[in-house]
Amino acid sequence: MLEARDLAALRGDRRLFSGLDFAVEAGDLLQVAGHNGSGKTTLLRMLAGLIVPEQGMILWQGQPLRTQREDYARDLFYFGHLPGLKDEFNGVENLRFASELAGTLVTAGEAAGALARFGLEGFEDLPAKVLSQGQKRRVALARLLLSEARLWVLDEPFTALDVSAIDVLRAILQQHLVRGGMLVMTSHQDVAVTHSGRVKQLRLGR
Amino acid sequence: MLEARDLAALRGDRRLFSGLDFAVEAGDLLQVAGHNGSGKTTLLRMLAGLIVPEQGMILWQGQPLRTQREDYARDLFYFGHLPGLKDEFNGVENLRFASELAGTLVTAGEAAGALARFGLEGFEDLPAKVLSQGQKRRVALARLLLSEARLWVLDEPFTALDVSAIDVLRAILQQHLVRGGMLVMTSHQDVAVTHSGRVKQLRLGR
Amino acid sequence: MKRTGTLGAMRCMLVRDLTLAVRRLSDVLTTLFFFVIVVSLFPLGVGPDLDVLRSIAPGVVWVAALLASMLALGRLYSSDYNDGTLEQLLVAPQPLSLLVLAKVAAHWLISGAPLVVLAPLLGMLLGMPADALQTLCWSLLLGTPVMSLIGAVGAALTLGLRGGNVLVALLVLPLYIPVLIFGAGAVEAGMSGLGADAHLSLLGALLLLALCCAPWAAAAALRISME
Amino acid sequence: MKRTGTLGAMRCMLVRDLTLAVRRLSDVLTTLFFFVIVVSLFPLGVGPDLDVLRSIAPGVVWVAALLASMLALGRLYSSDYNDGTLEQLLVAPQPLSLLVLAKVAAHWLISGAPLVVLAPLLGMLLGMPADALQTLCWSLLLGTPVMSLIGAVGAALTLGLRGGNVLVALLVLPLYIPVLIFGAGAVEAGMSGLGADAHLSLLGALLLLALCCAPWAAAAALRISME
Amino acid sequence: MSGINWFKYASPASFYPLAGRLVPWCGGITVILSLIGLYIGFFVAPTDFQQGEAYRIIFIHVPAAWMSMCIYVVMAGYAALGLIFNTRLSAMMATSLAPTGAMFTFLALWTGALWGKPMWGAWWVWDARLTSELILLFLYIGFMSLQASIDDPRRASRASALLALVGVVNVPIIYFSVKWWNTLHQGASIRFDAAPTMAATMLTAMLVMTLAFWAYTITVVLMRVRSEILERERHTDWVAETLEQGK
Ligand code: HEM
Ligand SMILES: Nc1ncnc2c1ncn2[C@@H]1O[C@H](COP(=O)(O)OP(=O)(O)OP(=O)(O)O)[C@@H](O)[C@H]1O
Ligand SMILES: Nc1ncnc2c1ncn2[C@@H]1O[C@H](COP(=O)(O)OP(=O)(O)OP(=O)(O)O)[C@@H](O)[C@H]1O
Ligand SMILES: [Mg+2]
Ligand SMILES: [Mg+2]
Repeated sequence: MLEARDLAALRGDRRLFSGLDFAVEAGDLLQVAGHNGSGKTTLLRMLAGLIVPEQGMILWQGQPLRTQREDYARDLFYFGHLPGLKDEFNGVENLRFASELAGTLVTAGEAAGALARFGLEGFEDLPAKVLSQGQKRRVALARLLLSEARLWVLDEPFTALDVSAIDVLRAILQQHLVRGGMLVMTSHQDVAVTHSGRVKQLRLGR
Repeated sequence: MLEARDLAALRGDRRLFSGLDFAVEAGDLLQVAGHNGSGKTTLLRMLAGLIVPEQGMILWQGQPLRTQREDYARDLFYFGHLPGLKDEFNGVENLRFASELAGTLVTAGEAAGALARFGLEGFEDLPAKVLSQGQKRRVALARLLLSEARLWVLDEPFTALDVSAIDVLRAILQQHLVRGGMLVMTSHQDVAVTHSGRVKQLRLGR
Repeated sequence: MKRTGTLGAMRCMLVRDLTLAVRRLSDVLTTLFFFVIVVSLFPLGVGPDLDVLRSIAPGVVWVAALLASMLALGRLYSSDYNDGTLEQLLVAPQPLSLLVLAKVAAHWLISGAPLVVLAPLLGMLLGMPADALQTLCWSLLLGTPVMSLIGAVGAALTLGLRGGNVLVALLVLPLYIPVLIFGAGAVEAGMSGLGADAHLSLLGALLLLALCCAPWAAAAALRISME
Repeated sequence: MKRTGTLGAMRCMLVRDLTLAVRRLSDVLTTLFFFVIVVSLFPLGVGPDLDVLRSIAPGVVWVAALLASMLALGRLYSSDYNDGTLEQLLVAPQPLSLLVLAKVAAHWLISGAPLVVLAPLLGMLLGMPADALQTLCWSLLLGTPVMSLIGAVGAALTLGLRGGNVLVALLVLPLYIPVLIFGAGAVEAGMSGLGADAHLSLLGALLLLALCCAPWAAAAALRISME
Repeated sequence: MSGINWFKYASPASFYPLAGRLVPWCGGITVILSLIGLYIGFFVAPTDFQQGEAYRIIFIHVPAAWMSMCIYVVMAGYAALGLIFNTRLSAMMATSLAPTGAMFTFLALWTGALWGKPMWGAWWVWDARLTSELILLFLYIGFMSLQASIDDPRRASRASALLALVGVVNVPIIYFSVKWWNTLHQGASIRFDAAPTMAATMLTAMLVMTLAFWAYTITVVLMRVRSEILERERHTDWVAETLEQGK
């Protein structure tokens, strides 16, 4: 279970949010909403442990993050604004190296399967450099299929995806929730990820 | 009038599109659609004169682009994936320098007005570095309000914008079309820019 | 809203780059410090014998200036490239070569001119006589703009390539060598009693040549690199 | 799907970076050429007198190696930073310092080891005697990894800052100076008949120290820079 | 218009078979000329009264040095053509010339170094000519590495073409370096404004070797340009057909 207690973020002179309390349990989706600049990305990076909160604390399974950084990292999948692909590697290589560094060994077949699921058959051998914006994000998102993390933290995962890719991603997210995973995400696009009713809304900003 | 004749793009071994013919007249909106990697960005960069077409030609007022690069540039506003902001400058400075380099002198008041229209009052003095993704794009898009170009070429302008910013942008695009401007754009988000019926659809890819 | 012409745009470019440099003052200072540090590495590597040092001083100062101005090249376009401003410059209604010229001028004022000012001090520390210091200044005053101009072409060619900053060294250094030879040669000729004028006027000729060709070549290179 | 441990991740990091280097072979070569070019600039600046050249040779080769390995630092994290991989490394379940160690090892193999191999050739061109060449090799073999390790801290601190590559020079060069002094000193001591052993063992001690502290400091610096 | 249509051969599709037919001829000429040249150089030309037998290295060194500069100029010429008229073939020619040019530059440096040891007592001296020749090698290497580090072949050839053009300024510097600085290296003995100062047989051998090197260059470049054409035009119909027929 992921819990935030009295969380606050201060950027420059601006108090982005404060006194934030929430809990995400197995099977929960926490949808962080808010206008541009309301602090969504800041919150998600805090949850990933990349920013130390100004005030308040974040607990994972009841323990504060900083006491268990590596265990927490094993349970976490964070996806930020940047896809994290190497221009020189093709899709399969990118997936395999990224997964292995994140702690999971993946075979070439599994990686190719994940790419295929995202509609990238035939593009496996192209270096990421030549892929279009949307194709790059597809490759990066294919890591979701190879991840065993329980908590997914996704910052605007639907950006730059076309309609068919959005459908695929939604199905994957649904499946993760059904299996009892947790999901924290932001999106300006109105995509209904799940109808299970276990959706929590968090509104930042005025 | 912008015309394309028998346009083709080849990337690596892949023929993205070929035999493309279209014309955009005053008041027209050309909406370029297609799945990820179908060549939309490539086409738009060609129209902006950044890529030389493999085959075919692009005409502006009946003349090929390369014979009138500077006149065409005066009529063109191109907005790509990158916002083109300097991290060190604040919004007003960014707008003023960018506009002046593009050939229009803009006062600080005009720039601040454009930012306000995009809901950035109070953020004028922040350097672009500290703005959120969406706020950066708002600053960059505010240049549209200061542009006298007749042809706007916009690559996914709605990306990363929240609902209110999308409304503002849509209104600006509508106004441009009503005034007799031309607009070429791509978007994966389903935003109805205009209902005037002068919308042309161009589908790339299978 | 008023239209601006080419001159206005060039002025704007210059003002913009200088303003940016003021905001990022550490950039300007770091080129200078690099220059100072490289020169002061030599006594450490070579040993403190002042006669040896004096005899190699013109070469060392010139090589250090060359390396410093080459390192500074990395900053010429990279920020404009990464944030998309360069793309906007390419679609701007002004001749790109003139915009590039304004950019190079700003770059030289930021990273070349300070070297010229600081060089005599370093020369003095290495034991160069007073009139040689003056020649050193003149040679750098003519030489550093040439290096900025040549560098503008090299940096444009390697834009956006991985390992660009090392590749640019490879491309640009061979072309810097004549500048180095004439520049260090001028100082040495001055020190050994022969006149430095011949060398200096050759440097001047190089400057004129570079002024005529480099902006144009750099603009062409930018268009190629951005395709 | 199988879990991997820390050693596996380190191996993966090493393999990944070496594979990348092979794909971008020109990167590797350009560091080398830079080294060669800097060394060959000196005779041009200083003049062709072989006696002078021989006496400054150890210093010149060492300074050139130092500059080359400093320039290569720019590539240590920059591509990982720009494409978001670094962020992923920070949220990876392995100790960051060990991943950094693997990264530095790969970086040294790519950009440091070739210098060691090429240095004797350049030393020969500058007229160094054969046994001095051997000392030169040894000193570089101990010294270049130290420079890579120290550089990893400097590069991490300046990550994402504008003008980072000049700033890193400023941070890192002062720390390189002991390495330069002992390294060039070893060769000079060897050439002048005194033993080079004392200098070399000091270099070895520096290497051990850097191995213990640098990865940890670099990891901490990365966390700060990415906040 | 009558006669041969030269522009026809500027298209890769028609140049490819032409080059194929030329290769064996040029190869043959290379072998014959080098045999003749080496024979004259090593058996007919007299022993030098000053330098003994070592001087015979001149028959490789001088032609190689000439070639290194000529090829650069030719390469820059092709590069300019490709850049201005956007002809694909010229760009490919420039690309194919570079490695050979670099090879000759290296050969000139290497034979020069071999020769320098007995003559000057050192493998290498930092004189202007030697240094500028070294710079020429760097220019070639820069040209090739720039091309190698850009993936898109069109952008690669245009970028490196521009570099080649900028680098042309170095060639006169090499050529005149002996005049401008007084150096160890020998001045030009064959000049357009004065009669040659060396023995007629030596001159013949050198000229024959130069021709042989030219023939070699043409052979290798044609071979290289053929594979370059196949690689860059692989998506076109005619390449597919050619490959079918070749099978
Ligand atoms: C690495 C060392 C050397 C390099 C890079 C080099 C380079 C060159 C170059 C570029 C040329 C052609 C210049 C022209 O046609 O004017 C040349 C010609 C020549 N070189 Fe060298 N050289 C080297 C060493 C030597 C040595 C050691 C000797 C003998 C002492 C030598 C003797 C000559 C002669 C006789 C010519 C012909 C000059 C003429 O007749 O035009 N070179 N060399
Ligand atoms: N140094 C600073 N001074 C003032 N404000 C700052 C500073 N640094 C960041 N900010 C503010 O913090 C906010 C950053 O928010 P964040 O990136 O988390 O927004 P977001 O909700 O993800 O927005 P978007 O929807 O645009 O992605 C912005 O409003 C920005 O102006
Ligand atoms: N060198 C290359 N080899 C093969 N394919 C290439 C090469 N360069 C580009 N491509 C292909 O060209 C296409 C680029 O398309 P472009 O960026 O124009 O797509 P897009 O329609 O804008 O897509 P998106 O919706 O994702 O932004 C991609 O399919 C990419 O795979
Ligand atoms: Mg955000
Ligand atoms: Mg696109």
